[in-house]
Amino acid sequence: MIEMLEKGPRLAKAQNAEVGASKFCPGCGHGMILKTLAQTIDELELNDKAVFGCDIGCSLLSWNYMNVDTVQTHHGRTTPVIYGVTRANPDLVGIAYMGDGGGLAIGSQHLVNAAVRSENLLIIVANNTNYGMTGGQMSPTTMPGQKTETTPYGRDCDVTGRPAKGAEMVASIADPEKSFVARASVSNLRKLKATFKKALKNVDMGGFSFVEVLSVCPLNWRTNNVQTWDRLKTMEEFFEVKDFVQREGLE
Amino acid sequence: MVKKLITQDTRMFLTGNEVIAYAANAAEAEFMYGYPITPQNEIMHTWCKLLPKTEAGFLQTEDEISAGFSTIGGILAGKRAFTATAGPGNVIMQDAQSMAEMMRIPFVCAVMQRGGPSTATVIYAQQETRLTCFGGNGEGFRIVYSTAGHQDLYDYMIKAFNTAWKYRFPTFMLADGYQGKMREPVTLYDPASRGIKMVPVEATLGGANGSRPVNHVRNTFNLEEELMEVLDKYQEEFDRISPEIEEYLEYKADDAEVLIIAHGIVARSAMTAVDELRAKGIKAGLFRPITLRPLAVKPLRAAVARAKQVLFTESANGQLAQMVLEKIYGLQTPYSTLFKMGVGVTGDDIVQKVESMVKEPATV
Amino acid sequence: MARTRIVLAGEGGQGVQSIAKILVEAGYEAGKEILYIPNFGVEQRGGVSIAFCQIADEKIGEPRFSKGDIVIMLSDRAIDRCCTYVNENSTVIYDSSVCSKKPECKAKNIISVEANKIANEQLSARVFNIIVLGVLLSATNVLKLSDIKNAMEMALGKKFDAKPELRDLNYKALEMGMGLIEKAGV
Amino acid sequence: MTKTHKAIKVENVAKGKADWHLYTDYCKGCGLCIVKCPKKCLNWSKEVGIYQTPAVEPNPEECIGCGTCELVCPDNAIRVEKK
Repeated sequence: MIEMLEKGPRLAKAQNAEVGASKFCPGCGHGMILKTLAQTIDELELNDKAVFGCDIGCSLLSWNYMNVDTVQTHHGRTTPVIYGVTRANPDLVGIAYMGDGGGLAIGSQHLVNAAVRSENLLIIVANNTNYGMTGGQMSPTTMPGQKTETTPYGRDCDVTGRPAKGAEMVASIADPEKSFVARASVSNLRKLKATFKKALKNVDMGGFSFVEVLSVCPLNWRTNNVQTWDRLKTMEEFFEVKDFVQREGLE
Repeated sequence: MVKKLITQDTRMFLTGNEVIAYAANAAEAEFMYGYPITPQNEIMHTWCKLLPKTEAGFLQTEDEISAGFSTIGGILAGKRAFTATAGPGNVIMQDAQSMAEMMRIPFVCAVMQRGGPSTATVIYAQQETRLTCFGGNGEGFRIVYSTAGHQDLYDYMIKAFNTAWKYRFPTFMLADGYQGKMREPVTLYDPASRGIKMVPVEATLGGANGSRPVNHVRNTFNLEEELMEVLDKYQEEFDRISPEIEEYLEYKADDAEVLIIAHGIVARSAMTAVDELRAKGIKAGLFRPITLRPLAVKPLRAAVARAKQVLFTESANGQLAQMVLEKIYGLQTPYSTLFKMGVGVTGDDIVQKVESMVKEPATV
Repeated sequence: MARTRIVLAGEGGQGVQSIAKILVEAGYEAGKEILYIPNFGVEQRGGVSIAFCQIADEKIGEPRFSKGDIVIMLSDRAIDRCCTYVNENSTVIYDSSVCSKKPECKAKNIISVEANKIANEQLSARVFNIIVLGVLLSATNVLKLSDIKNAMEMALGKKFDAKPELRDLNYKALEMGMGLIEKAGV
Repeated sequence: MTKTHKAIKVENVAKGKADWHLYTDYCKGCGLCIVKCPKKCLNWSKEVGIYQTPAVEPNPEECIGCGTCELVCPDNAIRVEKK
C-alpha cells in the first residue's frame, strides 16, 4: 500500500535533493559509487571545498547529481579540467569522475601524466568493462571472452589484447610519497567508503589519488539481479581489490 | 594578484612571442597552461622566465588537448588564464575550444599559425584562419582578432582578455610564425595608462562556501529543442554584440580603384605595395579586417562597392576570401586572387599582381 | 624612404643568426626601424640558415621581401637557396674560401671575400662570423662601427669580461671584415 | 506546503525495532537489494516503482532491519529507520 510520507529518502548533504531519481539505468553501479562518494564528502566535511567533474559516457548523467560545484566535460577530458581547477586554486578538492573508457582509453594520456606529475586531484574510474552510454561496446577492461557489441563472439585477447589493469598501471608510476592508489568494488560499499576516505584525505593533503571501482552494468550486460552480482564476483577474481599505494601517514 | 612588469611606457626590441607574454602580464593574466609547439614556444619560455617577477602560474601539460581543457579548469576556478598553440596543436585543441563555446567560457588563446595541412612547416601560414574562426563541432561562436605586427600583438592580446570576459565568447588572437619569431620595436604600456580597465574575473567552481547555490556547468542537452533554445540565444547575442566588437582598417581605400583585401601580416605587405603602386600612378587601396569573427560587413561592402576591382591575397588558398565573398554577395565588383599557401606574400608579389590586373582587368 | 634589405645565408652553425642579432640590435639602439626574421626550419641545427633583416628610417611594412639589397652567401647550399633573392639592384657577397663555386645570378655586383681563410690563417676560426659582420657593416653603410661595438658588448660582454683578449680579437675581426669591402670598393 | 513522498511503509520490522520504507518514485526495480539481503526476506512487491516495474518489500517477520538494502540501493529508494 502506498502512503504519502513527509520524510523523504536519506540523502547525503553532498547529493542534490532537487533532482529526484537519478538519470542512471536500473541497477547501475554509478548510483552506488556516487552516493558513497557523497557520504564520504559529508563525513570529511569537504562540501565547500569539493569540485566535481564528470566525463562523457554514462558518468555525464551525474552532471547535476552532486550538491557541489560541478562541471561536465568531454570524453576523457575531466582529468585536465579538474587539475586545471586545482592548479588555479589549490585549496579546492578536485574530483574527476569517469568510466573505464574515459579513464583508460580516450583519456589515458591524461591519467598517466596526472599520476606522474602527482596532480592534486582524485580520479575515480568506474570500471564496468564496457562502454555503457554508446550501447555496450568493448572497452579496455572488457573481460576475456566477454560478449559486447564489438566483440559479439566474446573478447579474443589474441586479437584485442588483454584487459587493462588501471590501478596496477597507475600504482607503477605514481609517487609513493604523494599518492593513494586503490581498487575497490561496489560489492562492498562500506569498504568503498573507507577507500574514498583515504583518497579524499590524501587529496586534501595535496596529493594524487586514483580509485578504480569495479562496477556493474546490468542493462548492457543483459544480466538479472542475481547474474549481476555473480558477474561482479568474477571481475573481482580478475581485478584484484586492494590498496596498491598508500603514502605514509594516511589513515 | 600578479605583479605587473610594465608600469610606464617602455620601448623594447622583442620577438612577437615575447610581446605576447608581456601583454598577458599587462592584462593581469594569472595562469598559463601550455604545450610546446613551434612557432609559439617562446610565449611559454618568456612567461616562465618572468614567473619569479610576476608571481603568476604555469603548467606544462601532456598535450594541447589538456592545455585547452586545463585552461578551462583554471578559468572556471576564477583565474584569468590563457593558452597558446599552433598548427596541429590548434587542431586538437578544438576539442576544448568547442566546449568553451558551448559553456560560454572566456577562453583566450593566441594562435601562431604555421604551414599546413598536417605537420607541413613550422614557419608561417594563414591556413588556420577558417579553423580558428569556425573550428569545433558547432557554429563558431568565437571572436577572432587578426594581428599584423608587434604593436598589434600587444594591443590585441590585452584586448582579447577583456573581450572574452565581457562577452563570454572564446576569444582568439590569430597571429603567425613570422609575427612570433620576428623582432621589431614595440612600445609596451600599462593598460591603465590608456584608460583600459581589466574586466574582473570570478570563480564558477569552488570558493563559494555556501554563499550561492552550487553550480552545475554542463554542455549536454537531452532534447533537440532544448539545444536550439540555447543556441538561438547565443546567436542572437553574438549578432547583437558584433557591432561593438567589429574592427577593420582602411589604407588609402577611399578612392581605390583596386581594393586589396588582406588580413594579418599580409595586410602589411599590401600597405607597402599600395605605396609603391600609388607612386606608379595606380590607385590601389587596402581593406584589412581586424576582427575575422565577426567581420565588419557594412564598411567591407561599402569599400568593395566603391572599387573597380578587388584583389584577395592570403598565405592560404582563400580562407578569408571565402568568408568575405559570402558577406559581399550581390555586389558586382570583379575580383582576382593572389594566394600563396603557407608562404609569405611580399610587396613585390602584390605590386606585380595589381599591375597585371590594371592591364587585364578581372572578370570574375 | 631609405630601407636596406639584407639576406644573410650560411650553414647552420656558422653563426649567421648570431651576427644578424648583433646587427639588428645595433640598428635598434641607433634608433632605426628594424624587422628581423630568422629562418627557422624544423631542425634546431644544420641545414641552410637564413636571416632576413631590414633596417629603415621609417616604419617597415612587409615583413618578408622578394629581393635583397645585400645578399650574403656563405656556403654552396646558401648560393643555391638564395639566388632567388637577387635582382639587378642587389649586391651579392660570397665567401670564396668556403664556397666551391661562384653565384650565377644577375646582380648589380658580385663580390668575393675570403673571411674563412683570413679567420683561420690570421685570427681564429671562431671569429669567422664576426669578419662577415664587418663585411656586412661596410656593405650596408647605414650603421656606425660604434653601434656594432655596443651591440657586441651586449651580446658577448660576459665572455669578453672573462677573457679580455677575446674583445680585441673580435674587434680586430670586425675591422678586418670592414676592410675587405673597402678594398672591393662597394 | 511540505513536499511529500510516495512510499511503501512496512512498520515494526525486526521485532518492532525498526520501520522500513521504500520510495516508489526512486525505485527502478533493479532487484540488487534482493540478492544482497542477508535474510533473503526481500520480495517483489505488487506496487510499482518509477518505471512501472515491481518495487520490493520485506517480509516483516524475517526482516532484521540491518539496513543492507538501504546501503546497496543505487537510487536511495530505501530507508530503514531504527527506533
